[in-house]
Amino acid sequence: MTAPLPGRRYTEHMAVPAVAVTTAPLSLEAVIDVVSAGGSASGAVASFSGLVRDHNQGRTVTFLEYEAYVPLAVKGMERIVSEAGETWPGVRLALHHRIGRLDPGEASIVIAAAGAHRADTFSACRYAIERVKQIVPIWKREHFEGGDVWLEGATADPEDEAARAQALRVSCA
Amino acid sequence: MTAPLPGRRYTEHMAVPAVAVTTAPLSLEAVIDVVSAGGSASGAVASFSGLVRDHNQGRTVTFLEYEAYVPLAVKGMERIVSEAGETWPGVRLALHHRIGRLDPGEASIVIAAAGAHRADTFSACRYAIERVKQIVPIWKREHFEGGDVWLEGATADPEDEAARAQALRVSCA
Amino acid sequence: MRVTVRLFARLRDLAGSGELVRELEEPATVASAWRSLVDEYPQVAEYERIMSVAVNADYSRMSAAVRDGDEIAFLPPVSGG
Amino acid sequence: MRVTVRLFARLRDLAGSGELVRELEEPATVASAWRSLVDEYPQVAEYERIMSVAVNADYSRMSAAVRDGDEIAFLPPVSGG
Repeated sequence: MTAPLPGRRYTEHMAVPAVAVTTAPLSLEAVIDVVSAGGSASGAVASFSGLVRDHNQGRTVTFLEYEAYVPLAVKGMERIVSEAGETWPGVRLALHHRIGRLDPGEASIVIAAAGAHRADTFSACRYAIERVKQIVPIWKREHFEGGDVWLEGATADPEDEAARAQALRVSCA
Repeated sequence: MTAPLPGRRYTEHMAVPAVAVTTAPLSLEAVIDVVSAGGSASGAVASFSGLVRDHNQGRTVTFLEYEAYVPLAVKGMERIVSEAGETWPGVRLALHHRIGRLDPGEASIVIAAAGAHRADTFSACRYAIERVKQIVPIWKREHFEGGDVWLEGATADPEDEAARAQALRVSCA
Repeated sequence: MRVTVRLFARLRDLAGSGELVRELEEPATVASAWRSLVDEYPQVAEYERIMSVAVNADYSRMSAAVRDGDEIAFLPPVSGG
Repeated sequence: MRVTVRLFARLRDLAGSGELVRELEEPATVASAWRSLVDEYPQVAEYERIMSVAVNADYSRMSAAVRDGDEIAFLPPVSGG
């Protein structure tokens, strides 16, 4: 991944990639454009934005700090695109994850899935966010009033078929 | 619903409503803004665009013509917002449907659902498009190479609980 | 009594108009308006079992009473989205 | 042989650095690098059962052999999205 230039959106100076890990503000429109490119064969685009909440577990969140093992995070996201393509043939998927400091209300992730039929695009979009939380080496530290804490979720293992089955299940696949 | 001024997007001259039936081009960003208004309590926004496909059932589609019984269509969409609010408390939903002539690639409907947690927002967004297809008095005439045909789907009956249960089921609720 | 009848999509095409005024004998129901329509445009009859009806922009039933000035809509199966 | 060890998130905080160079005796595995790390920073030991490991930016295992110049990453449970 090319590092973005300071102070510019990454969409201004590069062809938008299907997957990206970037410190720049995210654009849902950018990932929608990626999956919509190539004509009018798609009848449906499902999309998702994950936003920083101002409260979590009763704490007032001041900001989040995201960190990634970037080369492996990009590979993990590419793997998710590939898994989705195998599970829902013809569906195109794009996802961008932001890292660095994020204030409440800012998007930490944007995802878009386009295809001929809506069911597959909803499933692929939901699958992508579930898999990001399972296998992509990105971490967030929550800064709240009175302290900060690293949040820890799933032990990342792309080969864990039980985790993948769980992601498929909640995706209504 | 206020009719849009010719040649201007409806978002330029009016407060954006949660539901709308309009001849103006749709903006996914507009419905996302509607559901995102009011702070940073939301952690998730699921969104959906329905697009005109250039092929359908083996035919080459030249354009679609959408027609609505506007006052009842708006009421139907308001009902969907209300149903979603009862089913997923705290989730905010907005949806805009376009009518008139639409070319392949253009959006016929845009939907956004925001809430604290992603599962509810995906479900509410999917539920909304299913319910539009069940109870909102809007019709499309497909113009294809060699002819045209009015498409007919569901007999609209908002009180049909079997239809509502079906919409909930495919929404992974 | 006089009512306005609204027709949409293929039903409108079959009748050749999206808005008609019908004179009905009192007491009248939605069904009275429909029968009057079928008398004039027999080709619309096929919609009787699959259409929805509305009175003054609210979903209603064939058996519902209608009053002078009401707007009655006959709605083919919908295909929005 | 010399390897680079990458640490992230709380694991990085516990060790006080996100990138360390370790000298290992041949033949070495990912586990050799981890043991060397625990010897110096005992507080990281709690991650042994819950972390993932990577070699040269690909997921790997504790038993995997490593070679001179490899980059070994120890990854706490992830929390992206």
